[in-house]
Amino acid sequence: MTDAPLLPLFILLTSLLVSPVLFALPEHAARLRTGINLGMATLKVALVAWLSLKVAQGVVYDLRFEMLPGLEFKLQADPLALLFIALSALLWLITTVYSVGYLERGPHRARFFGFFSLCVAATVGIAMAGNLFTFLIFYELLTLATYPLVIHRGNAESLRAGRIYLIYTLAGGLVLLLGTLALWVLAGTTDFVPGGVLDSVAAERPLAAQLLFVVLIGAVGVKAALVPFHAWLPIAMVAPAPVSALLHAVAVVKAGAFGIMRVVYEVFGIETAQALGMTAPLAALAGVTIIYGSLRAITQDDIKKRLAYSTVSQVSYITLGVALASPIAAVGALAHLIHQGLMKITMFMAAGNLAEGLGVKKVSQMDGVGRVMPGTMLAFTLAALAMIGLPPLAGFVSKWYLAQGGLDAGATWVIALLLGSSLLNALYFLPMLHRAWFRDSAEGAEMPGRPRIGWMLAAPPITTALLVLVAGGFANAPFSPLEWTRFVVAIEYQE
Amino acid sequence: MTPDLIYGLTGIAVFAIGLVGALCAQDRLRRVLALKLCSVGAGFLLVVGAWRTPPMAPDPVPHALVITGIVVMVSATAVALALIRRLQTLESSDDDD
Amino acid sequence: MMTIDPVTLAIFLPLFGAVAAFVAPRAAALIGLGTLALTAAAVGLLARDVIATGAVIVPLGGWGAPLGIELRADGLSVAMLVLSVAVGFLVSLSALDALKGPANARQRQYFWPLWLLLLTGMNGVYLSSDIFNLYVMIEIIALAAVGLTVLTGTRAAVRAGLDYMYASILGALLFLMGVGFIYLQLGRLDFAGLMDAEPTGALFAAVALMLVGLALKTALFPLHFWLPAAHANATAPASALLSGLVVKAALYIVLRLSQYMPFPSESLLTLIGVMGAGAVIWGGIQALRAERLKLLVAWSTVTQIGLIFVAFARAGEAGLTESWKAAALLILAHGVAKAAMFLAVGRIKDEVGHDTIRDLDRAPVRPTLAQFTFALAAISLIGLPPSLGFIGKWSLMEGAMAAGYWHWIAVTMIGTLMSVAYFSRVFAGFLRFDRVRGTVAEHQGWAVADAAPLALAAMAIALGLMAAPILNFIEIGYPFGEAK
Amino acid sequence: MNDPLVIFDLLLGGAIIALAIASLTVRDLFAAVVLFIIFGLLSALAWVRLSAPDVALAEAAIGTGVTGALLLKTLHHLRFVTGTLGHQSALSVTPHTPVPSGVIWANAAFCGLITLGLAVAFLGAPQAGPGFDALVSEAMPASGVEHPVTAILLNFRAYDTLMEVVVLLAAVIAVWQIERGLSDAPAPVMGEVWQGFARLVLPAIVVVGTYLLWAGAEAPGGAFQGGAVLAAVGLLLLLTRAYVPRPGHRGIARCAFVLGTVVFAAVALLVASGGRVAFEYPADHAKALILLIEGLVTISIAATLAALFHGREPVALRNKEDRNDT
Repeated sequence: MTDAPLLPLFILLTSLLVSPVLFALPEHAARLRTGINLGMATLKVALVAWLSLKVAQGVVYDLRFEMLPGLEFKLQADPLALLFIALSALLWLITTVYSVGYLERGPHRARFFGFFSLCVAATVGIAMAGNLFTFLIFYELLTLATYPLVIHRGNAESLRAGRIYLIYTLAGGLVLLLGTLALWVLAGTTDFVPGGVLDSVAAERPLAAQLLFVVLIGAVGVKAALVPFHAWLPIAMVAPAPVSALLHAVAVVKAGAFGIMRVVYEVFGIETAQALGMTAPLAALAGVTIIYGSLRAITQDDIKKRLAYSTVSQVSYITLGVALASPIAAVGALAHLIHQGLMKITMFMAAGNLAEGLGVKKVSQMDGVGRVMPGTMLAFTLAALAMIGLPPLAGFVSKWYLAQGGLDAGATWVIALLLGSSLLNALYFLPMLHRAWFRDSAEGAEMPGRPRIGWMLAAPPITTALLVLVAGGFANAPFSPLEWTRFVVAIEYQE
Repeated sequence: MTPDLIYGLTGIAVFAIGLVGALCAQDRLRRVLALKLCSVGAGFLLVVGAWRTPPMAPDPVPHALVITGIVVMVSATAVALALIRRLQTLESSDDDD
Repeated sequence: MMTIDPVTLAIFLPLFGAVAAFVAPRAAALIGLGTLALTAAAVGLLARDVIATGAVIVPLGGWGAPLGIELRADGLSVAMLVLSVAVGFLVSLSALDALKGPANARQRQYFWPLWLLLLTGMNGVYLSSDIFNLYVMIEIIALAAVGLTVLTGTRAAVRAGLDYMYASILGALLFLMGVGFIYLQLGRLDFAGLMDAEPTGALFAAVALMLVGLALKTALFPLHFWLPAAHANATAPASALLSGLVVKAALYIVLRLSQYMPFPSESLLTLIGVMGAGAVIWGGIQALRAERLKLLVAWSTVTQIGLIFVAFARAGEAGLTESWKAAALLILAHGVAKAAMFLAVGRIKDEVGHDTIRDLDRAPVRPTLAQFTFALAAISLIGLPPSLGFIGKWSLMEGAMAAGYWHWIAVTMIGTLMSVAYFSRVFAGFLRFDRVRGTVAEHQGWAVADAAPLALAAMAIALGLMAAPILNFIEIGYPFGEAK
Repeated sequence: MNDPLVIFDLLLGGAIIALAIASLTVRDLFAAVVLFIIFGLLSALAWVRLSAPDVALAEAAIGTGVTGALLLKTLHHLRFVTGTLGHQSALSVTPHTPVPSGVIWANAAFCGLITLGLAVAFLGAPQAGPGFDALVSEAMPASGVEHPVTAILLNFRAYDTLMEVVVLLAAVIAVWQIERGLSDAPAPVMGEVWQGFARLVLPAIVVVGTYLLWAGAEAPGGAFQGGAVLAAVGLLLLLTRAYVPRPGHRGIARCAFVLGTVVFAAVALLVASGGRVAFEYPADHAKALILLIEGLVTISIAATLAALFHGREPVALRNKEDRNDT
């Protein structure tokens, strides 16, 4: 029935196989490296597009490989996976362009791009994992591949950050291993099945099932930066801008959020999770994280740290949407997975441009930057407004569905939470916009006449900003994130 | 009181003495001696196991094993002693690492 | 016309190779590599036979057990043979480079005969089914291994070699004493004779003696005192062989005994586990404190051996039949990964000129590929997916969880975290750049010599994907007695 | 009738234990080695009492004789290196840090417990229990030799014996690799009188050794004992400087070391044909093959043991570095 059954594997290999090649390339072979990078990234986008078409037509992809008796390495391309794959493939392409520009003369480029593709491979693997065992494999791979990127600068500060990152994420991975084992022992399978695999276990041993829920959510919650496991994210901001952009806006934290979805929807099943009484506490935790992240963001002067705390807050929208156990909220959560990625990557790339072009790394230095770098700042502004939730931008769409979902689930506090959060978003983003556009630079002499950034740095944030606009404005078009999301939710809620 | 009992216990005692020596001896040479005592103790055990009340002939297999054990032990002893000699030479010369 | 079965050849080929390499020192390297290739072919044939017909038994001299000695090849023993031959071959390749030059002529001359004798001994252990024969074999291994330990001839190496020798002799003698008790009780020495024995006091003494002896040989905490110095001071290929292969021979015997002996009480198992846990924690602490890279790697061997004993210990009354598989996987995984790691460290030391962890980042030379190899090996040793180490750890924890032994799971997890901690010390040294004096060129220090360790490290990772066939393979011929 | 023998056994056992303790506790190392040699001889005597004359011979010749010679040589070397050769007594000659007596007592108590456990286990084991007796006597006619121990060593369990010869080979390779350069310590040289005596005795020893080897087929004796006695010849040759190893002899020496292993292993493989496995000697040729193996193995054993005693590989003294062992 499938004309190319190995398609998911090819998508994985486009970045997995290219990584050793990139490692082996000599440092000075920049053109070849760029060519391979961009070629593979483009190929991946094309393959993902093809795969999306096929999946939309109802083709089922399922690749299995037995690793231990009964325990399979399993790749699948279900609609939920595709949502995440499409996001990472597209943003990989854009970020690759950005990274090439960013690291033009930096050291260790072979290493950087090698690990960079490995990260994308891991992200794609996480998306396509057909069971928790496979998910675990790629989850650990992601940790390992991001570590050298976090400490790319190779100084004491980044090494410290790297150590903290490694401790958090590997501890999370170990707990995930424990949870996967427990799932395997309890349920006899680790497969992701819509509706979950733990019905009978939950009925017979509710305590064990609850414990398992806590363990699994805790494990993936580390990468999703759920409070109290969030501390690594702001510290990891010492990484170069493209790393912060792709990995800490998209790959790593989204892998965590995606893991929460898989666990809630396809390990436990939303009904079982609800019956175990675990969704409400999760929603509460998400709410706390949303507010806490925003509050901390307000006081940060470092632009990237402010963005990082904003990420802590925003990613928990996804968790919230999942935990509300309402199909409408789920649509919001899934859409936010995409939207938040687009918005946050824009902002990180813009922040990177400010640092590269003007040496501006702190909010207090942002006075008047809008006039010096209008394109970058326009993109930043658009993304920030979308974050706050201004219609018809992407952020508004997800917040709207979340609020609807809250009403649907009878959790009216969600409305208050969203309003409060939007207010806080405004509180930490608007001053930045104000400084950038409406203030004159205090010490004009510091601003160089023309910032030295090439098109490879300038274009990516503008592109993603446009996508933010399109995703919001054309939310109801076919193949838009929102439409796809509805498709996914129909499956997860088995409607 | 049969010989196998007497010598069996003798062997175990010798083995134990060797064990104490191997654990506690401070002199390198004496430690080798202690290990050799252990091996004799183990030999006793096998020879005693082979013993049958006369006029029955003893079981020859353990005898062969003990002979093998003796040869193996002399080889190991020779290597240990060579190491001791070499180490002493190195430690006595000042200009080595 | 001679028709010699591959079982016999797997032992005799390296023996003849050793003799030839000793008699003709100038051609030693060539003889060594040729011997390994031939032995590999014999092992390949044997693997084919075992897959086709199950366990293969060769009654040497035609007498058959219990009077004669039988060689027995089943899945597990062939897996160990493949490990020793494959790892041995790659280590030999890198020895060509590590021991090149006129300064190393003497080391080169003795490396090959000793290493081939070592291979003879190890293959003999894996194919033996007679406990006294095992004693002789472990002595061959001990003498050859000590010879390899002191190959460099430095004072530290000789001192470590002497301690190793004492430990080896004592361990072998304890084992021999155990053999004596088994003879006293059962009157026979073959594995088949041990199978249906009733547990008695003499057998308990025998098992206890043999276990302690083997624990000493394999350096189980607290009998590990000799290992770190011995493995850290040997030359790189020798360290790789010692850490990757030699300690496995004693572990393998423990594995066999646990399969075939009426296993002693639960309390003895728990004691083994506690010792293993002690090794995991104490070895971890020492690895965290180690100043030299080779010493760190050697301490990591102590922890890994402890982990393997934890796998034995989680057997319990119910889980015994499965626990040996987890232990076997861990043994294979550690063999491959540790050999790769020691070779990589040797390469790093060659390029950088020292192996002081604190100063690794100060050198402008970065042997990237060797560092990468080290990292891959570390992934398997930490037990991160999809490496074979991960599969082994998974099997261990799965069994422990199913049996409800949460304490062993806790030990495993603590060990994992500690290994992350001590290996990340090394990674920091690889990746830090702000203290370098002079300019750094990223791709420095690549050499053909990196190929062998890299191949080993890649094997350590990739074998995890083949865990299912490996598990099927090592089960061939188990349990004992179903042989043809 | 048994009583005098029991008393003898008790006395002998007690003496053995006392000598074992004494050899570890006496302060003078030379005395310790001598006590150890007496201990070994008495153990051999005990084994004769236990109707194990082959074992007793091996223990006396190899376990005690060769080992004792090795120990004395090493002691001489250590005393030379530490410059204490002229001292009256050989107190401990290797450096060490003192171990607290508490540790020693704890260890001793631990070993005492082990001993108690082993003794209990021993007493609980079946006396004159099962063994190989019946199997051996059944298989003896097919073995090609008349003496059971020889049949086991060279036929039933010939594989073990081959590996034992390999252990010897491994030892000599390891020793050659460990000790390098020329000796700093002159080998102990015998006095004039002894040299003369040695020359007279040598042929006699050769005869005895060869006899032991030959006798192994029917009566106690065999390759190892014969080899040990022949090795004594080598020792005397070395000690009297009648033979001084030279670098040029290395090739021959290597061949002599491996001769036994090679022939033994080659025969084992060569007989494997027509459905026979390795070591399965054809019944007609079994005795001839066993004698061939024994003879050549004896030569190897003698050469190897003598080389183990001599220690280092003979190398040419080219420059100063060689002398400094680098």
